Amino acid sequence: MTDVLPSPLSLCLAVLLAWLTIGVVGISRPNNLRLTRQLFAIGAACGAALAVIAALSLTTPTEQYVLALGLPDLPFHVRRDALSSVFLFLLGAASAGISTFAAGYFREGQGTPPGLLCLEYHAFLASMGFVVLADDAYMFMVAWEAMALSSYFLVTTQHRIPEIRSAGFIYLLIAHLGAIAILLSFGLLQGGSWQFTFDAMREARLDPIPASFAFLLALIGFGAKAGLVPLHVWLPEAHPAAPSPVSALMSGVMLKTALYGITRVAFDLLAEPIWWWGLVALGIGLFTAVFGVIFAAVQSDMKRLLAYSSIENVGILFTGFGLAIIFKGVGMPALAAIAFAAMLYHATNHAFMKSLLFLGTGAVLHATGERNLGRLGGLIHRMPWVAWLTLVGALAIASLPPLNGFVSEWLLLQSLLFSYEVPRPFVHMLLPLGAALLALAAALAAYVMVKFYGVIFLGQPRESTLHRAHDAGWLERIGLIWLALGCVMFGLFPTFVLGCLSNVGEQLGFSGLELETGSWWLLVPLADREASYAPLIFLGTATLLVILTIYGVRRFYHQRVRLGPAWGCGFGEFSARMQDTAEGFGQPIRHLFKPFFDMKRDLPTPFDTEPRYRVVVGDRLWQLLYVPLGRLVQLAANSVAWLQQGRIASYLLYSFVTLIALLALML
Amino acid sequence: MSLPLDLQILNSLAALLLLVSFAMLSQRRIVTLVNLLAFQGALLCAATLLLAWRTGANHLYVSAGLTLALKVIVLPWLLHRLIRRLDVYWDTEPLLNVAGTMLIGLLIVVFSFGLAQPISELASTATRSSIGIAVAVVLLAFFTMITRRKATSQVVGFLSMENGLFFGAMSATYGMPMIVEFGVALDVLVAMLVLGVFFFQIREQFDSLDLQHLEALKEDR
Amino acid sequence: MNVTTWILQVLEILAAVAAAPLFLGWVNQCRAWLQNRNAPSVLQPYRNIRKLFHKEAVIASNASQLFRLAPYIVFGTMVTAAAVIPSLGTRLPFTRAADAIALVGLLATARVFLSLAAMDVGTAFGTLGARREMMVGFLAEPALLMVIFVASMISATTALPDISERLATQALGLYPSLAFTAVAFTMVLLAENARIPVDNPSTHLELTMIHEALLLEYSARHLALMEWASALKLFNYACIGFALFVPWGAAMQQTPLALLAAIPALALKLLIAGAGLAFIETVSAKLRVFRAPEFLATAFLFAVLGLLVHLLLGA
Amino acid sequence: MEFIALIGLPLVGALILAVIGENRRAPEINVAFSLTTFLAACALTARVIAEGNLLLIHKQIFIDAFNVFLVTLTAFVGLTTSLFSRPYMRVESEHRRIRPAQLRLYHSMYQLFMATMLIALTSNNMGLMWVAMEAATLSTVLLVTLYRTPASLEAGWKYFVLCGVGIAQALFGTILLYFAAEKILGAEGVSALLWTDLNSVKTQLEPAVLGLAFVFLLVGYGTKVGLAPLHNWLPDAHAEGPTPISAVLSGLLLNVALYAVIRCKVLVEGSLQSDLPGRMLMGFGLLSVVLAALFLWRQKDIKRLFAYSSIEHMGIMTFAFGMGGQVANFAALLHMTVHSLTKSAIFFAVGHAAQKAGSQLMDDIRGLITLSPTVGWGLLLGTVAILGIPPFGVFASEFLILTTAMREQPWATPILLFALGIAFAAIFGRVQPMVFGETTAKRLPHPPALIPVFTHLALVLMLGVFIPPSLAEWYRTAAQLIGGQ
Repeated sequence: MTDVLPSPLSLCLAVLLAWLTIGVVGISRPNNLRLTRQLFAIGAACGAALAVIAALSLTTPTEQYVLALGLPDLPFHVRRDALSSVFLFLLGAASAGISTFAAGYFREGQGTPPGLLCLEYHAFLASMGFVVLADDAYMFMVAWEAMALSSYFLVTTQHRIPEIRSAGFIYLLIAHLGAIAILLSFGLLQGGSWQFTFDAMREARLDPIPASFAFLLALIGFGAKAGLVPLHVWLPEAHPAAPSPVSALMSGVMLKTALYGITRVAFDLLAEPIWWWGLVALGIGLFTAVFGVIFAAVQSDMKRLLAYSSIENVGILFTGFGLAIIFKGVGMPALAAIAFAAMLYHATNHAFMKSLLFLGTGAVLHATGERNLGRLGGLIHRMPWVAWLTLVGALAIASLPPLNGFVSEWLLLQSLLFSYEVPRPFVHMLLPLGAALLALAAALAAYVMVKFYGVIFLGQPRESTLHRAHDAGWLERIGLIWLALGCVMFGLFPTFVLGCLSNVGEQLGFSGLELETGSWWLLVPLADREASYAPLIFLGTATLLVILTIYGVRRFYHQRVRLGPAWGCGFGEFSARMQDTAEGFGQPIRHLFKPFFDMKRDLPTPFDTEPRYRVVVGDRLWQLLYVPLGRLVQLAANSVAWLQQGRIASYLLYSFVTLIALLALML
Repeated sequence: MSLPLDLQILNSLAALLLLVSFAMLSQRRIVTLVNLLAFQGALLCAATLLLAWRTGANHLYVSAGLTLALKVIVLPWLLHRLIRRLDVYWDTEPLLNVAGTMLIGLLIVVFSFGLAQPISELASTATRSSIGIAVAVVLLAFFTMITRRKATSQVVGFLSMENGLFFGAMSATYGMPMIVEFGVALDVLVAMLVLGVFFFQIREQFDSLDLQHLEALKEDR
Repeated sequence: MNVTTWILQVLEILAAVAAAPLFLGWVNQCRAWLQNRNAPSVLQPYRNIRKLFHKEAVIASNASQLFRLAPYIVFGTMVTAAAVIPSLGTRLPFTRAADAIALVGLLATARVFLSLAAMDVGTAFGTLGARREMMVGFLAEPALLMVIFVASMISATTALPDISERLATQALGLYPSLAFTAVAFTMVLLAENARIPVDNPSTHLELTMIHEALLLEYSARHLALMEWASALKLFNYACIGFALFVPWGAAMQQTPLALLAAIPALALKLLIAGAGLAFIETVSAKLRVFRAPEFLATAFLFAVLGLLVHLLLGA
Repeated sequence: MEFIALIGLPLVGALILAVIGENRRAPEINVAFSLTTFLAACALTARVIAEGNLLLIHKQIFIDAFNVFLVTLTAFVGLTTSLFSRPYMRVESEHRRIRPAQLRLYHSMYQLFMATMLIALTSNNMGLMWVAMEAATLSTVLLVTLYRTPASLEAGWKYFVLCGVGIAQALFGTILLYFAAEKILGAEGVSALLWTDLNSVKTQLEPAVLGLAFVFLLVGYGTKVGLAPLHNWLPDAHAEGPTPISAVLSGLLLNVALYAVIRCKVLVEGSLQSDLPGRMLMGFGLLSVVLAALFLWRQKDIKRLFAYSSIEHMGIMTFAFGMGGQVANFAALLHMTVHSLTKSAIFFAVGHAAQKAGSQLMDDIRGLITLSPTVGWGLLLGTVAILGIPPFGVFASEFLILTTAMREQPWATPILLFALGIAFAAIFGRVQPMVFGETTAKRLPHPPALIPVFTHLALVLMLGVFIPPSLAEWYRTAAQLIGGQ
């Protein structure tokens, strides 16, 4: 690049290095909380800078460096193309808000000294950045595992709690197994050249069969990180365990790196995806989406609820991914481009809204020290800022117009809607049903969010202690506002966003989006089909109407208001305990989707002096998959144990037999 | 076959060696075992001397001397002292009964002869035919160790394995270079000393040298 | 787009807002006739709304701003929906602002705010109502979407005006797929508008009520807006139904005359539809709450059948 | 000159410490000797880099890139271990676990052990190498039994017998080697046992004999490497000896034994002109990896746990050397380095942890991070590193090995990865609860000596992200020497 500015790639690297430095500075003064907070603020600034750089570099050409690090025969290659830029933007933008929040969030007594936390946190950020920039298998794996490791340390911040320890263990274990699968996939991808740079992999034109294996391995590996069923078990354990800003990062950003990885493999390294891969991804994705949201609906821990909702959104992302592959594979470029763009769009949206929600729960956690929905309620009076900002996130993730969640959902449905034109038998009948599942997931998400928001912020406080709850500090507010703003903006200006994303698609060999460019306020993804959506008009009219009605009512009628006790169908004395609990709100779901859960309930008998109702909703997959697996290994271990009976004679016998056998072999 | 006399003697010595190994394999009285070891050493020494006289390789005299000193005098003496001090005269019933042991021993001999075949064909030495016997002695000694329960008898087995090695070296190549010979001898000696220390330690811990006491460290608990 | 079209648009919106309670009144009247009670006037809904507006609003002391804001938002969204749906004319500018899917989203927004508001005061019934409302919602939405899919497959677009135009203009023929989906749509309509068999608009029996439970805490003008909004909702659903299944008669070009001409057609459709609705409500019995899923599952099934039939026969 | 210093210093040290070993300053003297040895090693390395291969003392000593790098490594780990053993042994003697006499034995044997290993590495004479190996065993046997507990005696006994028998096999192998060589090189002098000479004529050596010789050598030295199923002495010896000894045993002795195996393999491969030896190594390697991984699941004693992990990693190296080829050898050498560093670091941390908890049982060790953050982090990071998680160096070598395996031996890759996964679950699942969580134990007065731990880990970390070109060049030449085809 000849112009005066340094190239975007170098700037990105600079930001990542800055993060690392911040971390190192933080660890140098482990117990200095003030310094740590300032560092977090600086980190947030870096994040914002990264977002800006990435956004500007979306349209700039691809660039590549080779660093003087790594293995002697395989130095670190870094590369930035439009795809990386999208995810860098996502990382930067989300982390800017989260770090700002974190600057006001972390307090003493978190179990780990703040300086160490600062190091782990920023190492986590940087490693995610390197994952996105890596351009050879080795660097990718290093960054990938470094990401897992740093986040593991963050998850186990409060390691004194046994659940958190086991959560961390499961998390790192599954992450590691996933990494192994990814490594194998790379081994296939290099396709005989034995060069492990991504360029070599792009060159290698694989035959369908190895290519398919490579893809499936990658799907397993990245799926493990993304939390696809049945590899999701770690997610609802680990995400809630971490401090809220970290949960926000993990759900909001880290899951997306998995999406990045699989996208990189499927559309870039394996240039020609085969359509049935998409079917696999789509199927798993849809199942994951429904599965996740159903489990979210029955949770009573607010962070677990959000974690399961993340699983749902991952499902949606992979649905889009699968669709893109299918359409590309069967030669329907326009729809493929839409699906692909929808996927990236949703990834970005989810980064904003899920971070927002997790930070909201974090604020609540700090104000009340309570994670159990059953002990919250009525917080909208005590902490209005958090409440109203979280409302934005809740509505967005429930995919309601005119917020951002809806746009991506809408695009996805648009592409899914025309999937009946796919020239494959059965598939063209099945895919529309997929659309129905997607709709179900979206509607259930609304259900979940009503539960989430209503139980936490509305109604009456379920505990007397909640009256002492305080609103978030100003730094935390800024963080929340930033993210909420993102939710709104990405909802209101889809045309711009798609304009940028279309470029990404083109770099990966999709046809550009056929956006109807005539009107910037009107989104028409497929020019030939008149489907259109104008969020601005939407919001404008709705607000206008609301104002008009309010005005009208005030104008023509009196505005007398009398405050009185709630009526409640005339029940005399009614207390907070009469409200629906979280479990109660989940009850229809438990009733409808019984087969999904393994439920342990103890119901009160009529004779109990103090009746207790407890319900524990577990995940069947544990019993079906993981427990047997563990047993199997233990069995194998036990069965080899007899080799070592401690008798020296038998040991001598082993070496004797070995000797004889080898000698016989030599003869 | 008209071999020169000395070679016939050599071969018969070799045969005797093998016989002694078998005897050790079946023998359960430890004192006898040690005596057998000493006898084996003596045979070895004799063979070495004969070979030295035949080939006129001087270094063989040295190693013959070493053998005599170590394997006929010092080590048996050490062992006898040990046995007396720790009064372990009998090995308990071997893990395998005598008949079975013998049978396997036979198989081992056959195997080792077969094994040594190609080597002996290459060998230029006069004693080439006895290489097989050397291998047999080594493996038999190994097998002896496997079948024993008492630490002492295992050590004896170990030493007779050393003898086999030495015999092998001699019959294949008229012995190793001096420096190595010395090294080996030194090691064996040190090993014996370490062993002595050991035995007393084991003894004071378990007041017996029965290896069944040494089976605590294991995986299948 | 010139001024007149916008004026026309505004007029259409006003017309819809004005006509909605009338339609509700008509349905009630038909029901009364069918159950041979002597019917209230068709204008009764207007009277109710007016009365409520004049009353003094009583609000629970622990209600938040959300509670007060919700009625306006719900009402506003419903009006926006009315603007999007091509009831009189298909070529009006506003109909481009959202396609069928966005419309579903819009209705969902209204539902969510309704439920949140119901949870705000924190009475037992409010949360109960919210829970049930959301349940019905997430069961009805996929079905509704499938209905829209079939229609849009036939007309290769998801924009309501284009759907209705294409359906209206193509050769008149029997569409088994559309027949199936029409049934499905009707069931969804019943469920979404809190009619028998899923809910009973005229009961306050807490075991069964859904929609009424949401409004328990509301009074006066807020209640009025809510009632109005629900009337509007019913009207909108009817219009969606017309746009999908009986598109004939709606104005294709945006001239005053055409729109005027379209009014009687719409009125006729509404009359028939109202009567039919009343009939269904009379002949069918209220279901237990947990039968509602089965009811909606049936709706979904019909929609899917319609889809498959369409894919199979291309009709 | 450097060489004399290299071998002489530890020998002298052994003598001196044999006299004044229970002196209060003995640990410092120990450190001093290790340090000087290390400096000598560095000097030697510098010279080798400058002048290329060296042949000293009538060709009895041969130093090339391959063994000089091991020499440096050995000397370095020897130094850090002596640093670690200073406070460790202090605590031990204060706890009356060992008497002054034993302390004397410990120190002098420590130096002797170093000397024997260095001789074994540098000796050009296969016979001498054998002698040194045996001496290395003998010098450590009494260290394993230092505590005189029944368990330690048993461990020492098994160590003694199994390795003794093994080494005897090796001797027979050496004899056969000599026998084959003397045909070509003549019996006079020791030329027929000099590796360099053998190497120069390896193609003429009689395949049949060398094949047999290799079997004996492999079984012999393999026992010392701890290859399954010859490994049974290893966990016991590691677990029961004092921790510094466990550290050097698994960090160094295993390497030396493997080094011997590889030297032999080079000769045999040259003569057989077949990949049979390679196959054998791979078989042993895989078997060791899998068995060790499974055994890991049954461990209760922390040192046994890491002993098995050593077996596993030795298996990986053996497998890599078995595959042969430039990259594989390179990777195996790298793995040797990082494994020695990491494993000894782990044992250091484990030593302190066990002392703090007063027990080696993992159930008794809890909450290290709260008890002593440095020890906790040392153990945790060490474990993470040994499990092959980037950015630590172990991953670098494993990456290379695995990718090469995908190319050379595709069938083996899944097995390896499977075993690695199992090992991960086993080790990490046991270490995490020790590091994290609450604890009841009280802090010890002695500050842990963790400079060694963190220097090692830092080096490993560096090797993970950046291998200095000079070092890389060095590995390359070494890999060449071992016969990268």
